Amino acid sequence: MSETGYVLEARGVVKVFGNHVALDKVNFGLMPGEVHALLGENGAGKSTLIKVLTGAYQPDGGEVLVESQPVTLNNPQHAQTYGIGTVYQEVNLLPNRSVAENLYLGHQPTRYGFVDRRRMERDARTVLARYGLDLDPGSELGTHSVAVQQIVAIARAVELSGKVLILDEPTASLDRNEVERLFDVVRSLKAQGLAVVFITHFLDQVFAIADRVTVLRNGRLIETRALTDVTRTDVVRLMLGKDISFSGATALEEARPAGEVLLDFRNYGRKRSVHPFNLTIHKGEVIGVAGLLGSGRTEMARIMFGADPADEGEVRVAGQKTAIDNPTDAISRGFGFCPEDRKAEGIFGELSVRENIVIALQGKLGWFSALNRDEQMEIAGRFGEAMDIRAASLDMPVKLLSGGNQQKVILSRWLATDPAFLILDEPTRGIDVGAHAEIVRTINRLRDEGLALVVISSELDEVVAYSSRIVVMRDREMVAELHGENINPGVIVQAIASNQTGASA
Amino acid sequence: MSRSLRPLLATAVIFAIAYGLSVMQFPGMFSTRVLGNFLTDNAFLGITAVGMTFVILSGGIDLSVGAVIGFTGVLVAVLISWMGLHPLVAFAIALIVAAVFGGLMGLAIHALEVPSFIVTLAGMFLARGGASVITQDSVPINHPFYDWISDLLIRLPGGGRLSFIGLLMIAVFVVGALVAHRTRFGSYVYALGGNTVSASLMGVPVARTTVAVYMLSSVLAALAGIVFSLYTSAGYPLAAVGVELDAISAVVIGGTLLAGGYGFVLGTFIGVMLLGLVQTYIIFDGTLSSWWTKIVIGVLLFLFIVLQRLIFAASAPGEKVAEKA
Amino acid sequence: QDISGKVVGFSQIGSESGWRAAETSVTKQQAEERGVDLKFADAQQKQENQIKAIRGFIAQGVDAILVAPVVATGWDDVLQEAKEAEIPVVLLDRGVEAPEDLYLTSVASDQVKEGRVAGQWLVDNVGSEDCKVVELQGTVGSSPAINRKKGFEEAIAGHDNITIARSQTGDFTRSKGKEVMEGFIKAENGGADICAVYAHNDDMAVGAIQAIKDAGLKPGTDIKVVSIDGVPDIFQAIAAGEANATVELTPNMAGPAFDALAAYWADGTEPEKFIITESKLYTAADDPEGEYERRKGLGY
Amino acid sequence: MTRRMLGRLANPQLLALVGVLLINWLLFPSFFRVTWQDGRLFGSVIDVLNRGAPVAILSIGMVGVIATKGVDLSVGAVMAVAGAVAASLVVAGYPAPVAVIAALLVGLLCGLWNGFLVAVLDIQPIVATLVLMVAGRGIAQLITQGFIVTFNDPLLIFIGTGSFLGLPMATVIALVLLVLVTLLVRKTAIGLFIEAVGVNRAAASLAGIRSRMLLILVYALSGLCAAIAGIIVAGDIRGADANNAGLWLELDAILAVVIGGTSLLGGRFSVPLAVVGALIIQAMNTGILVSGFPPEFNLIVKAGMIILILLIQSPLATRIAPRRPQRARIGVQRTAK
Ligand SMILES: Nc1ncnc2c1ncn2[C@@H]1O[C@H](COP(=O)(O)OP(=O)(O)OP(=O)(O)O)[C@@H](O)[C@H]1O
Ligand SMILES: Nc1ncnc2c1ncn2[C@@H]1O[C@H](COP(=O)(O)OP(=O)(O)OP(=O)(O)O)[C@@H](O)[C@H]1O
Ligand SMILES: [Mg+2]
Ligand SMILES: [Mg+2]
Repeated sequence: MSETGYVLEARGVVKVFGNHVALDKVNFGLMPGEVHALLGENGAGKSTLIKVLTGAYQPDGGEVLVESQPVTLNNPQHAQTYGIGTVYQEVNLLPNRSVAENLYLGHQPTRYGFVDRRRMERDARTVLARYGLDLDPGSELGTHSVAVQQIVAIARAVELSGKVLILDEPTASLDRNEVERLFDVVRSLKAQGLAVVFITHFLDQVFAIADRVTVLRNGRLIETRALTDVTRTDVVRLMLGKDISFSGATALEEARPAGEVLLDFRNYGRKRSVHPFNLTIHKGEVIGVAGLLGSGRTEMARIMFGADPADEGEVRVAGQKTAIDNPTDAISRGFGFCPEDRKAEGIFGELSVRENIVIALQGKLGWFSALNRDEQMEIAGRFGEAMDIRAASLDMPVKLLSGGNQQKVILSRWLATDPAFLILDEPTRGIDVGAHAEIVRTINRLRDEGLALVVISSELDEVVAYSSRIVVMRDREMVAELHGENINPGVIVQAIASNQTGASA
Repeated sequence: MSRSLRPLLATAVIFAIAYGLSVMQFPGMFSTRVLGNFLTDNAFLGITAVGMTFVILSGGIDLSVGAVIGFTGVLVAVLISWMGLHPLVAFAIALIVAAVFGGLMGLAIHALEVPSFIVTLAGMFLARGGASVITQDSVPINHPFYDWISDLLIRLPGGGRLSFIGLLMIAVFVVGALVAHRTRFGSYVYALGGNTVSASLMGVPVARTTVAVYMLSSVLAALAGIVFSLYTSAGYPLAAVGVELDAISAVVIGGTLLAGGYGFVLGTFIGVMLLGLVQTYIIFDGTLSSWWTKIVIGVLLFLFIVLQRLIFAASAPGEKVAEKA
Repeated sequence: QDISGKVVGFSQIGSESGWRAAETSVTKQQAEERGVDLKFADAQQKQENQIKAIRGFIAQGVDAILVAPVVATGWDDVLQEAKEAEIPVVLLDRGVEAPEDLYLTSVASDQVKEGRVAGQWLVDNVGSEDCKVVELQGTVGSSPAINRKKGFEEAIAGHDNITIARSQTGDFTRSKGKEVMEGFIKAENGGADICAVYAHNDDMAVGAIQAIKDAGLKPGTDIKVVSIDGVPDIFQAIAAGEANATVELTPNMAGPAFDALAAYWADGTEPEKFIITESKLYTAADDPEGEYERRKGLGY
Repeated sequence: MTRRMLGRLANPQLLALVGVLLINWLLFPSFFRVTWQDGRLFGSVIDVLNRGAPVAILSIGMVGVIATKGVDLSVGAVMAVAGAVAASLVVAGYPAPVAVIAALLVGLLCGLWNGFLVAVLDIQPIVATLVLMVAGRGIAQLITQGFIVTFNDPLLIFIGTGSFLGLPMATVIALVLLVLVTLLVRKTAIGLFIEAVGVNRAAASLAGIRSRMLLILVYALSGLCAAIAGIIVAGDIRGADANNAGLWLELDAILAVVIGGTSLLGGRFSVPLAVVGALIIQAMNTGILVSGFPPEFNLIVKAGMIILILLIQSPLATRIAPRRPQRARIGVQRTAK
């Protein structure tokens, strides 16, 4: 051990992308046996910092030290040899390989030079059992849900890290139980003397598990503090550099007079996907959708939007019976849909921010009435500003934006189409408090403007804050519709939990 | 796993049925001679296809293999016939040259971030051009060692022969299958085909694996070139034109997903045999013009990809996999 | 002798040129006339396919095998197999480098001689004037390309007034022949410096004639055209005065082959090892219209 | 506006073309000599334009396909089929316009078939088009029964060898196609949609783009372009040569598109630059021809050229010698900063 006592340390680290300084002389130190929360707004540089610390990026200045010895980490594998294991922001595993192989890739036990598959699967089973997962380690990872994949990724990083475990937003796609399970694991690792870095936008979780917290803003280190010394408001203030009213504080929505009926789904469903459901949606109303992970919320949203066409029941739009067989149908009737998997289904990485914003509107206009460049610039500029998108230029590829800003781009895309009905699937996942509040505000504003919205969210506080009504999904079936004073976390949890049969992992 | 096993099974069943029907029409096709010929005649294609399987599993493609076969044949022939080297020395040199060649292609693909299609296309022009620069003529090889290897064969009852090169192909398939399915290197190859970014973040040595995969493909193509030179006792710069397409077809028919990440080496073997079967059938029939070979292989390809498509579509959760870059 | 009912396998190279197609149809005709059951396999210009075909024929137990080998080398093993199976093999239109006892006979033209005849025609027709020749080669590395080049060079050797100014491959095809000739014309002062074009086959010559016309020159007069094969279209060109000479390569290789086989089967007569077909020169003096009509039906 | 034009001209593709032409000129001093002869322009540069036209036409169709993350391996075979259809029909006595239209329809049909496999059956483009690449040439040979079907129809011959305003007909057709297709993709939203589908098809579908229709459209266009090229090539030699017409030209077309800066991974594309790519390839071929280089070096020179261009265009080179960050970006102008 060294004088500073840090197992892993960044000293004056600088990282520049083009002419954007993502990290500006950041110092960051990790003690053994601590859980260290890394906080900051979207684009603050959290992911970049850990990529530098784990060899995925090379710093443009400053140095990385392991146990006070300066080191050059060439790649993540090299970092692993120092006992540094990482789960990156997006689930980064191999859906085409078995669960066991995903756990041990690169370190598979061998016998006579060949992979000892039996032993590997046996070990995998033991490891997964610690996370409460009981599944066939020989099965293809891609056949399991995102949550399971996330846990496998965490298990893998834990297995490989002797000294440091870095988790970049590991809980974004986990439900409460799974988060609890994860925290148990983290606590036991901490007890074994591991240093854990934990990036999240959930302040609750920070206070539940972390010992110290480091806050980044615009690529600069703001402060590192022991959590015992700070309150929530302190942390938020550090992140934003100003005070804001937290979304949870918004008053409960009173029962408002519903507008006229916009949509009416009758026995709407899809075989092997979502049980037929009935739902009437009025103008100026937000319907919150609650449910456990994998309860079929996303699938319901996709059916409403025609991404997976319904095969039973009917839908009326403003009283007219119509068929919505594909997104084009839906969009032409004023629907919009922000999917939950931003990277895979939302953004066009190579295309510019401008094109990403205008594309749905252009899709609505059709092939032959093209918006010219100036019109595109105007539209993109208008919505970019309204949503406070932070981008060096509207012509830069959207893939270079941070996650939260990408989400705002997609929201802008739909707002540009002047929709009557918006479906938002986890719009605040992986988004910092500032942007979070902004999106909640936007939802409220849109509702007041007379839009109908369906918002899927795993954050109960949030759903409660803006919903006029809440529907609860369980096992791919709509099991409850809550009104008025029933809209509170307790009742929702009750509805989700009642008669809980075989909820998946 | 079972999902990717299904196309393999389908290929095997279709081969069995097709072979059965052919034998019903031409009983002569069920003989040790024809079976032996299957192995001998397709040896170089099979060996090439093993390398191609690795490349395709890793998510790439190698268009240069046919040209490498031609180049190796010429190189070996020139080294033996003109320079008077012993064939084994010539083989070693050829394999080393191919390894360097493939390694460079892999390096270019990795370092320049250029699609394999275009890099190996350049490699194809280079190897084919290099062969014609060395000689334009077919160079015969007359060496006792070659005669000795030609005589290394197991005669089967019924006039069939198990030749050295046929057995060599089987050996390559066995080793190939072991490497692909039972070693760390094999799992790296599948990892690359699954998702390069994930693989690299999971600590797969992407550069090294990419280089190794193309090296392997070129080395196996060179081995196929050596086999081809044993098969024809000569080196010819225009040998094996278009073999890359046959190899790709065999791999695809064998149930390997061209996008990478799914497939089996054994499937490729059946794919090679099925292509051989079509040709043999058309030869046995003897009235079908050559264009029917092309049309039939086209139709077969179509049937197999549609079949695979149906199988993969029937098990939906893999959908996202197909969408990946 | 009656050889009807015999089963004969024919491994053809492919259908890469008009001449090749004619050889295929003539062979089929000849087989039909004699009542032979011809098993036909087209190798698409690949030796490996030819070897497969021959092995397939052996496995079927045919009575004889005709093969038009795509290259000269690499036939020892498969011919040995045929010999062991006691199936006589006749080579068509190209020879092979293999021990002579492995095949019954070879029916072929003398490709070097074809080149020589073409070259000799040129030597006889330019007299002592300086003559720059451009050469359209066949596919790089193919034996007719190599031999026809060799023969032509032999014929003009010693005539210092005749030089080969440029030589490029036209891949035996019309379109490449035309493209290459266009290049030659530009490279040689708009064609004014070219005295003659020598094409390794008629298809390329036909392409070259079009290129010459496009350049505003008269093929056959401004630039002499001499080529090899004798396909119908070149006779038409000769008739029109656009080509000067062609060396015939008969597509009927199968006829002599069947005759040799018939004699062999009848009483075991060993035919001559090399049956050389005639390499006859045709010019405008040889009734080109008539030759065209005679060949038109052969399916060139 | 002019700055934009200038910026567009200073791209590596045009520089490469100029470089190749200069090398040709060094090796063959009268390379740029153009004369007027029999009512048409005549010279090596004109040859480049004329001989490059078929590949240019193929690449005009191919570039859209590649931008959608696809590839069309069948174009060479489709050329052969279209040529065979046109030739067989005129030989059978049908009027030439009928033959031409039939050939175009067949090409379109082939393209629709590819589009169907890719867009509806969701088959990877390489395998999907491999089917027709293999079977197509067989079908062409079936139509011609393996013979070179020659014809004397003036219209077909005019398409292949005629001239308009002094320029070879093939060049004129290529130019017209270039202008039409460029207008089609840039003056409508089709270009943006193609790029969107190429970058992320799932997202494109959710954004309301009819990606199926779009994919079918690009493959159909590619088939149509291949048919046009096939008719030109047949007209050029006054015959349909099923065995050789368009053989391996798909590789040249793909190469042209890649040289033109469109990535095989889909996304940003440029039709004009793909045509420039085709011209670069042809300029090399013609250069080898007129400079009297031995033919066995053709392939090596070609490989060398690809390697050079790849090196220049690669991200690595951009990192070592930072140029302007973007490669081929047409119709998208960055705000000056
Ligand atoms: N490869 C890159 N090229 C250019 N800019 C980049 C790159 N990676 C990140 N950036 C920029 O660097 C800044 C920091 O990004 P980073 O991903 O570290 O943010 P973050 O704090 O993890 O945000 P989030 O919470 O949204 O994940 C952002 O402005 C981002 O746009
Ligand atoms: N065709 C199918 N066959 C079997 N299982 C399926 C199929 N389609 C979806 N599933 C499963 O159905 C469940 C519902 O998924 P869905 O994504 O709709 O849930 P969700 O509530 O939106 O969860 P999340 O919060 O992860 O988005 C998942 O567990 C998914 O893996
Ligand atoms: Mg991040
Ligand atoms: Mg969901």
